Amino acid sequence: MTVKIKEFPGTGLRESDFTEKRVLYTEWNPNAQYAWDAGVAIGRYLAELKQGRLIGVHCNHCHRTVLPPRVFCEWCFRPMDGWVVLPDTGTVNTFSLSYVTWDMQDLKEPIIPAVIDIDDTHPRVGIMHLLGGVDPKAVEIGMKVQAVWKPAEERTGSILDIQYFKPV
Amino acid sequence: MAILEKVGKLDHAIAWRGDIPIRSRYTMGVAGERFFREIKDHARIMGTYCEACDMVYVPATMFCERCFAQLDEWLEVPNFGTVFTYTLLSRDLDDQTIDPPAILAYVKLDGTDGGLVHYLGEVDPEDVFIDMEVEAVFKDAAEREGSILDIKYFRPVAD
Amino acid sequence: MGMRKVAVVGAGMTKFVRRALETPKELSYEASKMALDSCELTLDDVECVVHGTAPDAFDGVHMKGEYLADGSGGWRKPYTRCYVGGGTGVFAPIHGWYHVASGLFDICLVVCEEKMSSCQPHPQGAFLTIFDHTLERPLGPNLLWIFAMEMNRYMTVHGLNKRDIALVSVKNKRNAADHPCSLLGDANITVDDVLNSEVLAWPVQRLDVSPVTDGAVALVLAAEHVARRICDKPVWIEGVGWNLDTTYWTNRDLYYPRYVENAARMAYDMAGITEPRKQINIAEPYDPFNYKELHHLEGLMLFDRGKAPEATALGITQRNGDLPVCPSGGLLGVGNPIAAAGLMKVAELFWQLRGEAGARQVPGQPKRGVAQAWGDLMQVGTVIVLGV
Amino acid sequence: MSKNVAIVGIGFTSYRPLTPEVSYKELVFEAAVKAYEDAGLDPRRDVDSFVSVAEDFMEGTSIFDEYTPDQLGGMLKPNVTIPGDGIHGLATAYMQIASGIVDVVTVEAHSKASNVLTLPYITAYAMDPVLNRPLRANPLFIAGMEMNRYLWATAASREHCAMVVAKNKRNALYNPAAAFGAKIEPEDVLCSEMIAYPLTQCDISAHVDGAVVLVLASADVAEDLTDEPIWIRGIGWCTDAPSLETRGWGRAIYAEGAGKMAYRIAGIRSPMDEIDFAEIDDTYSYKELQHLEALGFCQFGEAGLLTAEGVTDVSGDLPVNVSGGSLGCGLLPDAAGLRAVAEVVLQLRGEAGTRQLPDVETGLAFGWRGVPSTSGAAVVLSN
Repeated sequence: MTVKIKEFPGTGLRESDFTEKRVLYTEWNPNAQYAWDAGVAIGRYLAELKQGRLIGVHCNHCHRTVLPPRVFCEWCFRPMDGWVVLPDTGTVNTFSLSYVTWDMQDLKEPIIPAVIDIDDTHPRVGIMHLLGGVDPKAVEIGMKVQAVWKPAEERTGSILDIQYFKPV
Repeated sequence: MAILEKVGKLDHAIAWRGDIPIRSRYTMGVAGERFFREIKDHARIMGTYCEACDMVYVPATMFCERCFAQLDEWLEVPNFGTVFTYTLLSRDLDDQTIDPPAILAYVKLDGTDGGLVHYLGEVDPEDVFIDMEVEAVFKDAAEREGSILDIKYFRPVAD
Repeated sequence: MGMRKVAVVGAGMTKFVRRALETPKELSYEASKMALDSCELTLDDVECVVHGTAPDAFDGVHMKGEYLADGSGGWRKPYTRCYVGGGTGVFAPIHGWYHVASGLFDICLVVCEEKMSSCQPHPQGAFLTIFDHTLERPLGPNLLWIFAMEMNRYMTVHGLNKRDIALVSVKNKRNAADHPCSLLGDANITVDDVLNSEVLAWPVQRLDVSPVTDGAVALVLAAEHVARRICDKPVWIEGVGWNLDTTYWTNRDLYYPRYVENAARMAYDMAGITEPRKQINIAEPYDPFNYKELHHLEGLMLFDRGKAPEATALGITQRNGDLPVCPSGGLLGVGNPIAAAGLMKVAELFWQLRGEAGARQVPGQPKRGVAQAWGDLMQVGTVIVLGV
Repeated sequence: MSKNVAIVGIGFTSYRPLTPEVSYKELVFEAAVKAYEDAGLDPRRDVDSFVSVAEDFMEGTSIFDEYTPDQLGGMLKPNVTIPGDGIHGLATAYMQIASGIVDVVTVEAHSKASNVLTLPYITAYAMDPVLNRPLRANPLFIAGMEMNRYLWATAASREHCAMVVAKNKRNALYNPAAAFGAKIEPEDVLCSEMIAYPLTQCDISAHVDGAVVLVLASADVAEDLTDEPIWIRGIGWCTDAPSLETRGWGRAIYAEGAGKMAYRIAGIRSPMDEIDFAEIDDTYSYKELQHLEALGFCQFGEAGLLTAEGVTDVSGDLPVNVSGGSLGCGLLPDAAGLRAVAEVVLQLRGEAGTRQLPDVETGLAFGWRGVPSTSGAAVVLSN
């Protein structure tokens, strides 16, 4: 049918059409504010982060120890059986060197997001965090890393209580 | 109950705060661009006519939602009509009380099958009634920017 | 199985543009109207309407489906919106398929629309909020991160080089040069253009990525008895499949999209396909990033794991190759208005299988094609098989 | 197609204004475990497909469908999210089964409305961005304007609306899951604070948190699973013009369309004679009246009188919102329709406890999406 159609609809505009007011427009701030209940699993996870600890959960049925914590095992759909304090060490599963911020502002020095497989999890699973204290060119998959925590008095019960992971 | 434990003390209940950090910017669209320019430049309210359905759409639309005809026949419609329904609104977006209440109405414009939702002004809340005749009050040309707010409000037609 | 046969009988789309003047309603209308005109049906003939559109934060309207109802022909009709993130564009016709296959309806209008340009300062502001609000958003993630990390994993596990992957951008942007609706078609682009483009989030570079786009696409689906009556060349929906992996994406190995394989197996079983590589003539896998096309070709079991780049280098996936892949130009070339981009792939199969794709027509009168979309946190696979 | 899909399992949490003790995943998990226990199924082994009902801005997450599978047991299986009323989700599951591609489907909807700190802004964000939203009015004005037109156009009065509130809140006293059971008189409603004339505080359902999960199965599977499948006899949904300028203000046209479709499939000609009881959207008191008329239980404009005569009381000819409805249970955005369906299933099974209706065989549930929408969905169920 594309052969039969001469002209397709759709009118493209330039950014300058807005900045130079050649086109009418309105703007709106949705003001979407939330307070999400952390609940049992994530609530405990945040509380432990404040103590400078990573905690996971284990399922006796599937023989798994995973994080972030969840109250159910998504494999067998049973309640998780208990909590496990985990080391704050692991290996880089994958990573990127990001030269842009979340809102696409350019960066001279890259941020290094990574998935870090945490030691003592089974099967090995990870969390997303940032790498630091390392030359970007030196980062590689499989690299051993350890969490660098904020000082106890500055920790608030947040994933940011870990500043970043650095090579061991 | 399927979870082996729950949060049992209020000071252990954590709520994580956040937002959706965007702004939205809307074009008026093919029909809207012309509709709002007419308001801005000429203080005129325009409609589009669907011949198949014999309906005059106000605000003007580029298509008939009933038969999907593309609507190219534009016409100026009266800037007055009757209150189809109204309310006295005592709450703002922050859930704070508005006193006296704001009067909002859906005004059916004469000779059309549509109209505009807007505020009523120059009238006391208790004097408003359904079928009341009202007319649009436009901002001065200099203040108009091509927005529904170029109409200040609708007011009773002086007889 | 004794399922009711459902055909695609009409298709329409708007140009894909960076910033559209049209409102989301108007974009939906333009595509829907064209789809109906293409099979000479009127809105009265339409018994139900299905809408597919991705995050409300793009168009900037909460309950976006409700807002889009009139522009999509939903006036006083059974109308629903379906949503599987980026996979929505290929899921929408699946949602439409069971509207008809269930026996409830004979004619269904399927519409997908996205207006990403409404989202300011940048759609990344919306993408930030696809990550977990408590554990991931505080890190300030950019959507590019998760792709870059998946691409890195994919390249490392299989020992792939960027040059082979860059060939996908070149192929698709060149193919798109023949698409009248394309935003980024470029007949002269080279591998070096891609390899030398700005590094955004290594290994992802500017020309590895599809652009922010506005646009809409629509299809008309009909039950067999109607399809045979109203059109001479119905294109049958032979198989449908969809699948969603766990939310805990950091608990998975991203090198292989097992959810795409599950969705493909579901669709192939329904279509009676046992040897996809032999029995499928055209593929339109989801290509928001160039490596994704390769990743998905492997998930669709059209190439062995890690072997799609080699096949691309050998020219097998060129429009005139043994298995044309993204002859439309894909998201990398035509553009990526999320849900509409997925449905564009299904529309491309419709036109290709009817021999109506003009300058994009693949040779040899293809009999069967597969379209696939992906979405969420490396999580959703949606697959549809069309045939004549 | 009167007997090809059945509801074989239901699970729901209690409905409460605040649920700080659980996350949304944990809330849904509770309802899901109950539903699977009720159905006698293992989701990992027995369920073919999963349908969730949710809207991004009610969750505070874009592409929320990412977060649905694990707490339902749906990981690595077919899942889809329907941004609609719960009954739109139910219709999706119904069509998936009727098409023959799957046999057992889970449908989930939930509310964590308490986590949304700026709800009026979120609802305002659903209005037309250039025509209506710039007025910066609390979206309740739409309900006020609609109620005003409805009362003007019909024999219904504010007193009739107040009777609906008193009835539903009293009914809720007998529903352990309900949050807003109360023994009040219509006069108490009339003198409660005016919010959007003629709509008062008491005419408005307050939001609650909660989750509802249903399990549907094809006829063959259902017959094997249970002795008391609840059959989906008919289902229908419809959307009126979404724009404030062209919608039907007095009549609930979306409900007329949804009812007609559901009745056609169910082969119902006279709803009042063939349906024993109904759970009908009462987000605002007048909506119960408007919806009763649109769903064909009486002529347009007569529902107020019907209510005054006690026809919709627990002891009447057509008990309406025996559960307490949204006015009594609390309003679950996106999940209200499924809450209504769960009540109809309990009644048809004879498991409704102290509010059990005597020998009921056919019930109707109807859900509306709330302002500013013009979408609704209806389902007719029989035991």
